[in-house]
Amino acid sequence: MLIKTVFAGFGGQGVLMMGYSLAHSAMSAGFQTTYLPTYGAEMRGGTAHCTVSVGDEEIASPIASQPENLVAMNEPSLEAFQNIVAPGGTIILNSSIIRQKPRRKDVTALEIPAVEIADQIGNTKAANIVMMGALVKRMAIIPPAVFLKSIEEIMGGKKKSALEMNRIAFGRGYDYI
Amino acid sequence: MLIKTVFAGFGGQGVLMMGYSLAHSAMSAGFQTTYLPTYGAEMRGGTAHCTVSVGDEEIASPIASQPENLVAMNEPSLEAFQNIVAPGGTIILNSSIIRQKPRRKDVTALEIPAVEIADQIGNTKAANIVMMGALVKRMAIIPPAVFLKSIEEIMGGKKKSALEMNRIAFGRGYDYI
Amino acid sequence: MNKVLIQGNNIIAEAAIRAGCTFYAGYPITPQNEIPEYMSEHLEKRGGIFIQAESEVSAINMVAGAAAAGARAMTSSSSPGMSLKQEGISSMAACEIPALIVNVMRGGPGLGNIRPSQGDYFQATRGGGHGDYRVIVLAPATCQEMADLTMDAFDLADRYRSPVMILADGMMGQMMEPVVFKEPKPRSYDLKYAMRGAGTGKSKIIRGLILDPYEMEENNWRLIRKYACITDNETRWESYLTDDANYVVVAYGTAARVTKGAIKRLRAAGLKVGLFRPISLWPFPSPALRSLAEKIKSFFVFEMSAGQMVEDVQLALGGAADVAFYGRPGGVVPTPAELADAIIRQYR
Amino acid sequence: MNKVLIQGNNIIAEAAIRAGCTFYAGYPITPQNEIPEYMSEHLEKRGGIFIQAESEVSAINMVAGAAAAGARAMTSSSSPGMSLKQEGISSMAACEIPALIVNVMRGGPGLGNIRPSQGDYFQATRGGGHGDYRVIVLAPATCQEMADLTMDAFDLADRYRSPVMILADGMMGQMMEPVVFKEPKPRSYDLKYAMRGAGTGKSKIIRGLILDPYEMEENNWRLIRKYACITDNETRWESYLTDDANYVVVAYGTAARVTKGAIKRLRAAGLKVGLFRPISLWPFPSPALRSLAEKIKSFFVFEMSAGQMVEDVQLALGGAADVAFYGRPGGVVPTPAELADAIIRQYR
Amino acid sequence: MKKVFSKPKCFKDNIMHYCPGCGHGIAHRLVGEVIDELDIRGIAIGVPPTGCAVLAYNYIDIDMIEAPHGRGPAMATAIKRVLPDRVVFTYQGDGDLAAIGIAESFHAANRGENITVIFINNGVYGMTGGQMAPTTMSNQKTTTSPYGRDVISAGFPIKVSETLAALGRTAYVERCALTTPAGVVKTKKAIKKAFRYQREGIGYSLVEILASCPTNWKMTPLDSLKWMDQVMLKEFPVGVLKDIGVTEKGADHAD
Amino acid sequence: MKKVFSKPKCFKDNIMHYCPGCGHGIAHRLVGEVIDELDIRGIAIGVPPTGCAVLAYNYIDIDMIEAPHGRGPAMATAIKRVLPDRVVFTYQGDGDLAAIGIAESFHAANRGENITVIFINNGVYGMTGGQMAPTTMSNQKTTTSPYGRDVISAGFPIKVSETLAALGRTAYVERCALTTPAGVVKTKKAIKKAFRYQREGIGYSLVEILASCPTNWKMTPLDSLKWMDQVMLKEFPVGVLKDIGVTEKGADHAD
Amino acid sequence: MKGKQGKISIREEFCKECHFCINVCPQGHIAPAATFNSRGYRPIAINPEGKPCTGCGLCALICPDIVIEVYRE
Amino acid sequence: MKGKQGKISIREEFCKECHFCINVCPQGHIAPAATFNSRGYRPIAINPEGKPCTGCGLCALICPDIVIEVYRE
Ligand SMILES: Cc1ncc(C[n+]2csc(CCOP(=O)(O)OP(=O)(O)O)c2C)c(N)n1
Ligand SMILES: Cc1ncc(C[n+]2csc(CCOP(=O)(O)OP(=O)(O)O)c2C)c(N)n1
Ligand code: SF4
Ligand code: SF4
Ligand code: SF4
Ligand code: SF4
Ligand code: SF4
Ligand code: SF4
Ligand SMILES: [Mg+2]
Ligand SMILES: [Mg+2]
Repeated sequence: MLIKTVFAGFGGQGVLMMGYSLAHSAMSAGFQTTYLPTYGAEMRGGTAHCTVSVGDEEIASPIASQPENLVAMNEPSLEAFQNIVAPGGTIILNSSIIRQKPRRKDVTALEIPAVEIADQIGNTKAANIVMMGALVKRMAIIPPAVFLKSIEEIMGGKKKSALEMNRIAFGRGYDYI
Repeated sequence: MLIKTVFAGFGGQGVLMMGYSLAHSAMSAGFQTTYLPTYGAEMRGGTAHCTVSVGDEEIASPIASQPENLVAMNEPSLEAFQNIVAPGGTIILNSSIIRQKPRRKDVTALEIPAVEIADQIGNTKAANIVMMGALVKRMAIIPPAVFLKSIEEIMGGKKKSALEMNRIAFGRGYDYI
Repeated sequence: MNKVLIQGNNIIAEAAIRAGCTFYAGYPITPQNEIPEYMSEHLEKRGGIFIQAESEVSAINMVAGAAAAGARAMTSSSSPGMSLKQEGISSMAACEIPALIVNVMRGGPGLGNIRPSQGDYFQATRGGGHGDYRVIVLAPATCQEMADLTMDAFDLADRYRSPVMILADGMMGQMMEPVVFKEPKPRSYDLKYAMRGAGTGKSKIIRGLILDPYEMEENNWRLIRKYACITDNETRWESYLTDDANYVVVAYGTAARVTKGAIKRLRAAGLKVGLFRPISLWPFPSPALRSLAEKIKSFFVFEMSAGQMVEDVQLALGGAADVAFYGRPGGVVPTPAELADAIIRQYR
Repeated sequence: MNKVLIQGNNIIAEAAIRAGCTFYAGYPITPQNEIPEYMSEHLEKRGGIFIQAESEVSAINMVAGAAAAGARAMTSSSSPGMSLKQEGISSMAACEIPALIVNVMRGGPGLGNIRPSQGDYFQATRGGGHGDYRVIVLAPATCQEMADLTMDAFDLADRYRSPVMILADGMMGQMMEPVVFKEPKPRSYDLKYAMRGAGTGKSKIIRGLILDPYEMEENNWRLIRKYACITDNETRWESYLTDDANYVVVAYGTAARVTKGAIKRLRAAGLKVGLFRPISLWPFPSPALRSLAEKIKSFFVFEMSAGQMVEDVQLALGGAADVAFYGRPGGVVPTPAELADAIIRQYR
Repeated sequence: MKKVFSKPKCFKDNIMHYCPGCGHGIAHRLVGEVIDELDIRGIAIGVPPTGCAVLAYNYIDIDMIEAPHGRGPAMATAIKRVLPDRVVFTYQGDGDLAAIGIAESFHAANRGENITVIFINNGVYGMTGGQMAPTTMSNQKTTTSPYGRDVISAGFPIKVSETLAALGRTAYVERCALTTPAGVVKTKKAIKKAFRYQREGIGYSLVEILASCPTNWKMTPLDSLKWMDQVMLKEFPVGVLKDIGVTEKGADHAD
Repeated sequence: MKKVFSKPKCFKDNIMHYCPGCGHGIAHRLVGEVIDELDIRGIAIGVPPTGCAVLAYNYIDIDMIEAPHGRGPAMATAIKRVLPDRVVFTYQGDGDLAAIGIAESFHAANRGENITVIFINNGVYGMTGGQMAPTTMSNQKTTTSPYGRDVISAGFPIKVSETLAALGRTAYVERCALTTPAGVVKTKKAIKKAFRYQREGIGYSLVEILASCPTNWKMTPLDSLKWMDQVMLKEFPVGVLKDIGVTEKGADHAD
Repeated sequence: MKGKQGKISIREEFCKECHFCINVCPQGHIAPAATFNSRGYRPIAINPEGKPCTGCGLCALICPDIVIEVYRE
Repeated sequence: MKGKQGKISIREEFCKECHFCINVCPQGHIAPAATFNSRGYRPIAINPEGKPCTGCGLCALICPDIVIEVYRE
């Protein structure tokens, strides 16, 4: 088993954090994993993206040639990556920002109004966690508890309220699909 | 035919000039020739030396492994080079400054009190030309006229008196042996 | 033995600190910035010295000074910055100053880009600097190796009083994999060459200047003998599925990772392909490769460059087997599928 | 056609001016100081620009700027200074800026000494700088060649829009031999790449930065194709007494001179030895050498280094003949007699 | 109504790659406006740096040649000497000019090369992710000074303009700031004067422009303008540091 | 009678390789005398330059490490940081310090490294044969300025000491000249103060020493002293350019 | 420019939401738009509650991305 | 140091004939020697016509080559 997921959006949407949390929880869940961010000038202004590979044996290339999943946070990202998604794969898109629909017909598209949902629970910034809820459910290999544990570890000293906020945001995303 | 001559002395004794004048006159006389000076830090304070090769066919290495002639202007130079002179070769030494005699017995040693001679004609600095007189005579392949012509060319715009001075100095050295 | 998920560049920095590195000087350049950034946050807290130098030229000479004073010292940079360090590296090799130099390669030549590349192999293994010298060059292919080889590098530097280079690339520097930091060897080397003030004893001189060419030649031969000894003792490589292979790919670092992916595909398609992965690029594991050539007659060199290591492969094989080459210069990391296709094209 | 007796370094400077070089920037270093000194005296008088740069790093970038502005430009240095120019050279290769770079090699590594040496062969031919690039490297063995190759170098630089290097050594730079300056080719190349202000037309951009790796790769392959074309068309060599030879010495520059002396001795002693002298070090005259191997089975490589060109010889011969090596690193120029002995020891 | 403000004629139509609120965008535009107003698009040659502005040629439509990090003044020196009647300028960041390139900057200024240096001081290494620059404020946190710039080990922020103004052959050195529309206007005047001096052969000119880098300062664009005003301008006071033009040839007819 | 003057204890017995009348010889001896008097032979670490003084270790019997041309201050920075209780100094020529090494010199001074720089200004590149240095006098003929230094293209002689004294964290900068016995005594005092300041942790010190290079000036040793007095000292006035020690900790008890 | 009449045109795609313009506009004539541009930024728009544009050009002067064109009588 | 008595000793081999010392000696106590040292320089010697050495040390201070040792009462 080897599942690759590309996360893409513009700087400030917490894209790299999404990828890291997936890789971390995959590690905790006992899988092999690699995480590869974009880096350097590209992050500036333009779009940021990262790739997480999760598998049960040694992972050769951390790069996503044909990712099973794409998590798209804005339109340029959907544009940039929808064509490389593996046939039968999944595109989870942030429908609050992305107005168009994916061109690909051979993939499942899950539209999550992440910003609205986050706004509802009073924290626009949590939109990325909402998306993670949907992704983790869809991937169905990482127990939600393990993921939330990872989030806690990653956020380290963050105060309870923030953690609670993530818990809720994750739940909303998880239950949305 | 290939004749190599090493000129050695301390900075300011006109050692490089001696070598250049020999190479230049050799060229004028229609021979193949190379000139290789010492360069860089060594010239400072310490001894300067140069090697001139004169031959009738392509000259491979401009370096003197076994020079036929050594022109030594001071004791350190004699020390440094007398051992490499070819058996049967010649050491022309500036006896005004060099008190010791060459250790080598298988070479001809010509002692020229160059400084005294130059002093006599009223120009200590001409000691090197005195030595050249002796050398050119000893080598016996470059016509004195050709050599003096080269000196003129080399010194270019120098005024007559200076050229005349060299003419005399050269003659003294030439006649000394 | 707890696993942590951290990034390649940070792994190098953390491993160095654990290995007793107490001095870091460097200058920012992508894709290795996380090394100086990590050092600036952690090194001084843990008793070391961090200096952001005004340039790579200054950084390499600071490292030379610190190492000459007896510290375990390191610098890091990426391709253009490495070019600026060449005089300093040549000088350190001449003065036999041990230190770690990390090059996280990017696309070149010139300013190029910041993508993963292997275009600096010649510079690293042939001495981009002037004169006859070599530095030990280690090429990690996993985050775990980033940790292990960094620690080993300091040990090798001390053992041979020589600069040692970790040659990674943007992907190795930026990616994360779970790693476990091993216990570093204690530093048990005689440092009597170190400049620490003469005290009441004889004064020490560290210098590369030897005006007399014959003395210089003697010293050079002494260094060459040292290099020969390194060549005899320090070659490292990995063989992967070579026993039953008809074809063997030779690749290092990131290219070797991609190759493993390609091999899975190829073997699935019934093509018996193996991998020979040099870990020490200098000394190059020529004997090991040469002995493989006793049964394997077709080697396929893959580099993320226009072809540099391929010369070492040819020199090692000396005509004993044929050598094909596939290169992707300029910052491109091909997919395992692309590589697999290239291999099939070559041998079908 | 009048002969003049001037020194190697001055010959390069004079030949460059005659070839239309109108810009020189350099920094003092022995044994090449006579080049900047000559330029400072003559270049401006003859309509050019001389700048003593604050460093070699600055000098190479000044040359890049001048050449990019359309001038025939050059710099010169010696080993340690050349190491500092590597980033600039890589950048010029990437930007395809034509210029002449002279390296009058001295003993290395490090500060070393100022004696003649050939220790920078790897740096010159393998790109001491980062990334996949090559520069044309020409190695003169006589003062006459210093003059001729300098003029040719500017022509080659323009033809291929590439930096071209003259690789000489302290002996070539310091010695004098009578030379005759040939008439230089007129400069008849399209300079539309030159930065001279856009006027009313399209603006020009000269850059090495190509952030997209696939674009960068395309550009690299384009450069590689250019290098291949250079390899096909610009190899130069001299064969000396190889027709009846049983053994052939491969040597360049000063080492080749010494070899001719040794060959005289050896032939006098009845040993049929010839010389193959690469004049272009990159591209290396592999085909010519290879074809020699059809009848000659023993090649003897002699370098004033610990062994660098010997790799190109082995790569060229690919096992077709055996290769012996004799090296004298660190600034030593052996005598023809010493070399002859070494050859006899090898083959008796 | 007539158009009173729009994109400079010498500008290409690309969206700039800079971050929201980045000072480079304004500085680029001002250079473009001055090139338009002096009508020198055809004779201007720019040397962009290795830094965030490396892609300046994607926006300003003039001849440009990229310089290796810090070496712009060396390149510009040569270009100007080869083409004395062109207007040659470097555009450099503070890391580029004051760290790796200080030697080239110092010596080009000391030689009094008749070039113009547009010096964008944002107090950090922008392109590489906000590391400490020679111009970083005392105690300022950056990715390589996570506890704040320690002046005891890193020294005080370097005032390059003051250093270069003190050299014998520099002609015009002014420091400006892009914090307000007025500052923007002042900056444009300074750039215009610098280019004019170059054309008049008055000599080396440098315009230091304090500019925002919200991304690496980890501030909102608006907060970064506030911070510049409250902190950066205290350390780097704006104003003319040197101007030989006013006296010499009374050339200061800056409008 | 008792011996009142002889070779410093920390000196080796080699004849120095310098030319007749070379200022390096005196400067070396003074460094040696100060090392003796402060009794720091055991903790002194010297960084000789690439220049005529590259062989300083043949004369002064202390730990020394050669620096690549111009990089002494970078090396010294690291050595001092690793060994804070040692006395670390560079010994640099004007080409080494002001040309190729200006970046390292400028930044080490700006960081305020607690090191001492002995700066030998002889206005030329001595070792390489008398080429023009950044400090060469206006109109002075050298092997690379055969018609005299043209300030229009080469700029004015650089006053490094003034530039570095202006930086925030430099502690002590003085210029001296080896033209007379009195000047020699002053120079020794300056070196002694610089070393003492370093030991007291007062900070970065630089002693610029105007020194003769008869060989490359193409003068007799005696004429070169005259020339220094008549020409060089006019351009480079001797004196203390900065001294925070006198105020701070009242540390100026120079004898 | 009292009483002067002006107007601005906005190149939404160029806007990066830095709000420099909003901050300097003396008329409060500009405000964030409700929607995003394709690059994910909320560009500016004319502020319905704002006073009329005088064409003073301050917004354009401070705009880093040449988003605003200004017209004046 | 009026009237003081002193003397100097000379390490001939170290002397490079720069004459700095001769130039500064208030007593004219030193002068060029008649002969050369082995390195080709005429070292200094005591000047028979000179006044006696006072041991002031000026010569030693200015000597670049540590040729002179000075003794004083
Ligand atoms: C030789 C070299 N060293 C380092 C780098 C990496 N690098 C690129 S830009 C830059 C500094 C950018 O900072 P600055 O000059 O202040 O410009 P800004 O991005 O802040 O405008 C650095 C260190 C490089 N490209 N080349
Ligand atoms: C990288 C490099 N560039 C150039 C040189 C050649 N070089 C040696 S010493 C020197 C300058 C010497 O002048 P200075 O620093 O003034 O010292 P001085 O000899 O005058 O005391 C130069 C250019 C070198 N060794 N290394
Ligand atoms: S990083 Fe800073 S300087 Fe670079 S583009 Fe972004 S804001 Fe501007
Ligand atoms: S060249 Fe000048 S500096 Fe060098 S030793 Fe001679 S006199 Fe002294
Ligand atoms: S032109 Fe003036 S009034 Fe109109 S929007 Fe801009 S700032 Fe406001
Ligand atoms: S200033 Fe320009 S970029 Fe910023 S919000 Fe206003 S229009 Fe948009
Ligand atoms: S000590 Fe004084 S008096 Fe004696 S020789 Fe020296 S200078 Fe003259
Ligand atoms: S000063 Fe010293 S070297 Fe010079 S002449 Fe006198 S003794 Fe000799
Ligand atoms: Mg900056
Ligand atoms: Mg000097």
